[in-house]
Amino acid sequence: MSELSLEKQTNATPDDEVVLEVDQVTLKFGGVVALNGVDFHIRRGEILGLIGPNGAGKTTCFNAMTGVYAPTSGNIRFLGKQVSGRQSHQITRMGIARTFQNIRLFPEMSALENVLVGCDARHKTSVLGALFRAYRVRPKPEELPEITGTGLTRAQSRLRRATAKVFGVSRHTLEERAGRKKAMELLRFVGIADRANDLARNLPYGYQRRLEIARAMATEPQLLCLDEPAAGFNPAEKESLMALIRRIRDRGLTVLLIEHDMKLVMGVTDRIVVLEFGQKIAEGLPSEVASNPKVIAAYLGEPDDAASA
Amino acid sequence: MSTTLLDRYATARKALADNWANGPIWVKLPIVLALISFCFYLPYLNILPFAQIRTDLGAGGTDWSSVLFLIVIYMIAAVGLNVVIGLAGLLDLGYVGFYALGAYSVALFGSPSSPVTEAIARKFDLSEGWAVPFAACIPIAIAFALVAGVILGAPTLRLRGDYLAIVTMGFGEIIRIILRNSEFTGGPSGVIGIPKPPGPEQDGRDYFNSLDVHRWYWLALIVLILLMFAVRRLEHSRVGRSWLAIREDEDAAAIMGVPAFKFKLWAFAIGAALGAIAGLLFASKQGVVEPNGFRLNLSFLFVAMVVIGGSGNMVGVLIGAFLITYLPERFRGFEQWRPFAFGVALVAVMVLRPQGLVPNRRRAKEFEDRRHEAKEAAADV
Amino acid sequence: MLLQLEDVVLTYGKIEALHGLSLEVAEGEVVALIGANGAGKTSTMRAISGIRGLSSGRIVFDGVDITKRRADQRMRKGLCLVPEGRGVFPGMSVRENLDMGAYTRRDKAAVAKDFERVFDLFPRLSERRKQTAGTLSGGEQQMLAIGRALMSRPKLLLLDEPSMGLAPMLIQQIFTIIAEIAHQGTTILVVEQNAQQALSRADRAYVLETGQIVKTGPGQELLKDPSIREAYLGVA
Amino acid sequence: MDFTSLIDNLGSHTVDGLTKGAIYALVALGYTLVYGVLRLINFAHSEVFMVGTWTVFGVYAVFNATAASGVGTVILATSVALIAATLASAGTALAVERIAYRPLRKKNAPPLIFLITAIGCSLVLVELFGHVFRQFFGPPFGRALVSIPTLIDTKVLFTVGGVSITNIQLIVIFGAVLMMVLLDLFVNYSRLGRGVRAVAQDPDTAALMGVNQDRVIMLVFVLGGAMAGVAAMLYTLRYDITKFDIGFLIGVKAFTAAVLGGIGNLRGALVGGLLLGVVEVYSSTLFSSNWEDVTAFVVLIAVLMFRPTGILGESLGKARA
Amino acid sequence: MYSLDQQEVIVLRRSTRFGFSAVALALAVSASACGTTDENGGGDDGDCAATIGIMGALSGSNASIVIPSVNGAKMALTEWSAENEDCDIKLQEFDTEGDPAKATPAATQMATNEDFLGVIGGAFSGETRATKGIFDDAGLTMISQSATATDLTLEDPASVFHRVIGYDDVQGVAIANYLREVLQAKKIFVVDDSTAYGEPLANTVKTELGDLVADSDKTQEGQTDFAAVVSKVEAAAPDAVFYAGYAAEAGPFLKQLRDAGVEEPFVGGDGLYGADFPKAAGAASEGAIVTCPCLPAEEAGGTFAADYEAEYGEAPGAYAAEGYDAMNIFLAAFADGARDREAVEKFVDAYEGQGLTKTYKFDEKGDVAEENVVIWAYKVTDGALVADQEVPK
Repeated sequence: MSELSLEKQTNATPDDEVVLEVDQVTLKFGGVVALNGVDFHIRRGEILGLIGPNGAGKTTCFNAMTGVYAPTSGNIRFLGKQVSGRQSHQITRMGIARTFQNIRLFPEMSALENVLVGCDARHKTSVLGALFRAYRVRPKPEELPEITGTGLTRAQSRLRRATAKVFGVSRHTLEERAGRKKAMELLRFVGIADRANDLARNLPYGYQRRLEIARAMATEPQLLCLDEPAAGFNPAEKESLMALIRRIRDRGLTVLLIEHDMKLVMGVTDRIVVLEFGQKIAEGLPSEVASNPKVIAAYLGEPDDAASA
Repeated sequence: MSTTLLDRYATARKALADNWANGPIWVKLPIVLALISFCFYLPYLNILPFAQIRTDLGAGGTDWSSVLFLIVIYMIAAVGLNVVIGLAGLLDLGYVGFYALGAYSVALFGSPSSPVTEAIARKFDLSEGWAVPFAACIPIAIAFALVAGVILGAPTLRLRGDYLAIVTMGFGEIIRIILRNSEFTGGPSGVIGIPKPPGPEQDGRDYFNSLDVHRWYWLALIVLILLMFAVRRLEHSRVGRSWLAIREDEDAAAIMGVPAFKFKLWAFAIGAALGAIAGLLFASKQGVVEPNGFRLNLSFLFVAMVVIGGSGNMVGVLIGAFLITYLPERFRGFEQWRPFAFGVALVAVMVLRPQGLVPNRRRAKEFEDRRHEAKEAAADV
Repeated sequence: MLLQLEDVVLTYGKIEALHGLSLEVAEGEVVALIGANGAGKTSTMRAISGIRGLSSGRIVFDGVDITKRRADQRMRKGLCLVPEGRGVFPGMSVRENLDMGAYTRRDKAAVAKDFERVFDLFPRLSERRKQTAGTLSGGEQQMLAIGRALMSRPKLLLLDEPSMGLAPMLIQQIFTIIAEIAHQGTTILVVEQNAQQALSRADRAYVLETGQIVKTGPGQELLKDPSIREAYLGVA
Repeated sequence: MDFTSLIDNLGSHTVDGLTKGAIYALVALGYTLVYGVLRLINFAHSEVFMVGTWTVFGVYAVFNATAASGVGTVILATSVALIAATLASAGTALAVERIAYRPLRKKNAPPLIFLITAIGCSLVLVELFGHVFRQFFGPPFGRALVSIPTLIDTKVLFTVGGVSITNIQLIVIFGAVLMMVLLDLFVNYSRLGRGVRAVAQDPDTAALMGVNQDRVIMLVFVLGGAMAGVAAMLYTLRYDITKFDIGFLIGVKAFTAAVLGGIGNLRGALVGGLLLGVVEVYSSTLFSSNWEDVTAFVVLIAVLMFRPTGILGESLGKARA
Repeated sequence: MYSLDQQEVIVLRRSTRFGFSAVALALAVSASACGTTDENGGGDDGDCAATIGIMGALSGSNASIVIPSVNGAKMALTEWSAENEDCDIKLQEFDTEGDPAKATPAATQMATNEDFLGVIGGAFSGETRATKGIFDDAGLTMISQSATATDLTLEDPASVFHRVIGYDDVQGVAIANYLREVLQAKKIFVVDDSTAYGEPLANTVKTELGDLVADSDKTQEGQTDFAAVVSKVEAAAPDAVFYAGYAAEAGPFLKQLRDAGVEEPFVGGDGLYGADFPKAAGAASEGAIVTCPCLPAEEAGGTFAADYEAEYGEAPGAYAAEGYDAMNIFLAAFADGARDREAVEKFVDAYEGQGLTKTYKFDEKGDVAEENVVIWAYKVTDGALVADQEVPK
């Protein structure tokens, strides 16, 4: 563990730029206060842990950040721009992506298609564009169709390449091709490329979790929010997930992580924010938080005297 | 395992579908071409026993080409409705409204005797018998349908499924009643003198006339194939992917950056446009329109076509439209028993094969899983 | 044994949530089931209560094989689950919710007595008996859910995460009441994420990981197990 | 536009509307009950109502009751007709559930399939009366309108503030409201009713409390059917007619009423039904009757724009809240 | 578990096999396309054979208005065949359900089959409007037994179209005369049902009556509650109420009118003619007047009414006699030696003769000469329509 934290310190030199600012956010449902004046921020390139007991408001916080709920009061700013009041898909295009605690893939779509939906967030083809495919562009050399590995004969591929060079390619086709390439790359990145064409619902549990991450990354976010990505994982799977989260950060993404597993949280995050009962009760380096008595009381469990109470 | 007829059908169908999906292009292309040529040849089909499928053999039978034409018209409508129901997952019970809009667009603008053209002719001092040419009526019809689709969709698409159903149903009725009650649409008698598509004169008659109906059928068939091609393009692009994602989990789709509302609206508008094209062709062939031709039960019929065939699957929807239009025509001998038989068949097909006759691959899987889950969940004694 | 699960396999679609889980609960015991989110705790409870059917395996309750019974039939046999997230009927009053607990019972006098018992255990509910359950606070709803389950006089009370979303003080209170119920003679199987609380109260505990039991033993013993302490208590 | 006519006779138009709406409301209850518990639109419910009207007709025929019959016969015939119509409608609703819906429920089919099955069931029932029975029993089955003997003559009972109220209007409104109240009491205060609400709110937890879901669903169809049966009785009293396809329009309107009030909400059905009836009569007076359907749907759409779940909001379970 | 390669091989092999069989099938289909053709339809080409089509709603909710005329036509044929045993004339029924969309395939079928020498129909104006052009193109003579829309002949005439009844405008004028002269009404309330039949008829009546119209209103098909209309009638306090529409709505309307205490005379057009209206309105229909451009069976003389009842077990319904007459005109053409469409058309155009319901002679637009149209008022007496008097035109 000490080794991990060492690596973290060398690697994570967080810019001072604040990516996301949660400013005194309060959220009420009817009479129930789900979030009460929650206040924290995330800096570029860091991995921030958000912990707290079940029902403390972590997921609600995520939902407020991704436009599912609008805060009753307070502000959420992303890169200086107001988030609340925008619709989910607009927020995604601003650069926030997320996964879900209870996996919400598109179950009847293949793994590849799931990621493609994410890729589409950055695609420009409109409905009419997809219909008429009239907007033609001259592909760059690297965007030309591949000769090998396309399932076509070499002659067919050559022909395709030649026509693309002469007549150009519709933007739709180009995007579709680029999307596929990117999606496959992401599947490889999270390590599930071998099942790319399986329906999401038929994937093993661990694959589904990783697929969610790949799908979220496909939207090219600057901030990636992971909601309990290790739920249901065994220790070995958790280890590899930790490695994955670090690699994600290494790609330049900022990560916000909700997680219960303390080992994982302690092992991977740069900073931790603790929520309880809709309120922030602590914030700081993992080591600070772990020794915070309020945190121990609320979350880590009371010292042994509980049994005698 | 008991191999009932139904099971055997399911296995055979699946094997065929799998074979097809994996088939190489040099096999698929000739088959598709052969099928299309066969469709074009159908009006002339006259060799027994194949010709038994003709509807004009028995006493009281009806003209085979006319039936084929009607089948293709309903196929166009069903393909359009399939975009709304099957692809985007929105229940539209007022689809007949768009069909009516298409029919009335060509009638009101194309017929020299319609109140609208008469009013325009008066206003701009145009010659007697002036009307918008047929070709120009097509964009008018499509534009009307698109606008209507957006007008209906924009405020209502935020409603949940069942509410959407009743609102669309109301919308379909509103259109019909307005057509019936208004002066400018010719009231309950409708409009006559609807223009026909232009074409070279043959044997002293217009190319598209009331006796050589096979030409109408060919025209409709070409339109259908073009539209199928267009819908297929959409289905296999980011648009289709977005529809599917919305259908599966709208919130998750929105969070993945899919502008759900916009795509739903597009689905509505595209469906409306296809419905309007079907209506336009129908009205043009018919020569007259009247509001009674666009009753609510036609909407239900369209939905039934989509669902019976297997919503989401283009082939399924075509088969659904075919069966529902063709069977009553073929078995005219049963006359009064037909609606009853239709009802029984509807219930039987749905209860025995709720996924439809030729379901979408994904839908079929989904059904299998749902059934599987249901079996597990119902731990009955 | 009051309850036995033998090689239970439960799937959602094609995903296995439980693969070959076996556990047992003896009469009068308080047994805890702990594990991370997604480990299969709730699935276990659903399998036992009959909300979900099994793909394979066997569940025996009170000497009877109940694998193929529906949830309502199992309930009539004396098996009552307090579901995760409480599952009170939000549109019904407190009193009506408790009535629902006694839905299958015809012995009016005994039911009346049980009302007294529940109101004794939870004086807060007594004060709010006319209030709609949806307007209760989280802790009160949890109390109501437990009280409602008690109204059926269960032989085995299943509790799914009773501490979820509750303030520490309330958690204490709920666990004290659970101890009281156990003391009055009801057998309890409790699923808990708050491992500290659960282990310290339970006679025995099972540790669940990815759909399988990986450890079992008396609660106090597991509490001292270093690997458990690290994984579930966050204390290295 | 005929405002003066509307304003001058506002009272009597309102009573007319309430009478019309009371029947919508009773039929709407069937949609609402089934929707509240199963979340599906039972499109065959309109035909459940239609069967009720034919049953009334049949009972009158058996008793040979006509306008000329004595008071004894009239009372006997109407009460037997009421019971028979209630039973027949409830039975039809139950049969639809067993034959068409239950197999689909066991297969966990999506709602759209139920819709098509329901349309099929409607067609079968309609054709039974419109054609099949005619083949076996001859007229009056068939496609023509059938007149049902007027057993209770319309009389003006009293006049309040220039609004005269007839005995039939009173029976219809009072009967519908009474049935509503009875159903409301049953659902809210009886043990079985509590079971119904429990399944509506949370089927899984209800099962955990020992509620047999299948039985509750059957109960819901029977209750809805019975309400349609009573509606059929009141309808025949008011209009003295039936026809094989009479259910369709009433079904569409009742369903609209249910959505208007908040589908799944019993009191919403009453509010929606009465409101729809009044709106239709007002609009028929202001414009003419051929616009009343447009008005009805426009009001529905307008209401849904501002209250997406209807006037009182949905949920059978929250009926009291 | 297969390795990936194996799987691919299997898929390929399978698809190849599939491919070959499919190509073979396609070949077979296209080969069969060049095969022999078989003449269908047939029908003996003997000198004395022909087919007459009759189309209309034989099923569906409007069938009851059409079936009597089909029966009438059948009777005419039976009677004729009994005298001309060596001739084989067939009457072929086509069900349109009253729906123009379903009528066109039937019409095209008749138009393109040379065996058909004449058509009785369409029964309704809508389907007639939709099919007239088809028959016109094919030169196939139509004689409609009941399509009364004015525009069919006056605004958009077709040379092949004829009808054996007066059109709506003629009837409308007659109805106005009846209301004004026979009933001596000074204030008349006009109601129509917003259908293609009711609205134009009501409009003619309104135009004819002019100032005598106290007020008017519209209802719609399927309506059962007429509270608003009834209160408008009450408010207008007319001397008579005229309803242009069909029995299914007229029944409950009249009933509710009477329930509300409006006892003034009730007059309906030929949409109410037939047994359905008294049935639908029950006791309330007593004394109501129904006009119809059809001669009472007993006036027609002969034994038609009795024969019909003997054959079909009920009194002749709407347009039964018109169906009989239409068929007889075709039979006369045939007896005259007309063996092709042109000859039939020529014969019918020139036809002059006495039918059951009126004297026939078609004008150039296909209408019966106006002086030959008879319009009768029938009064509901004891639940049946009884001929009351001829209406002045």
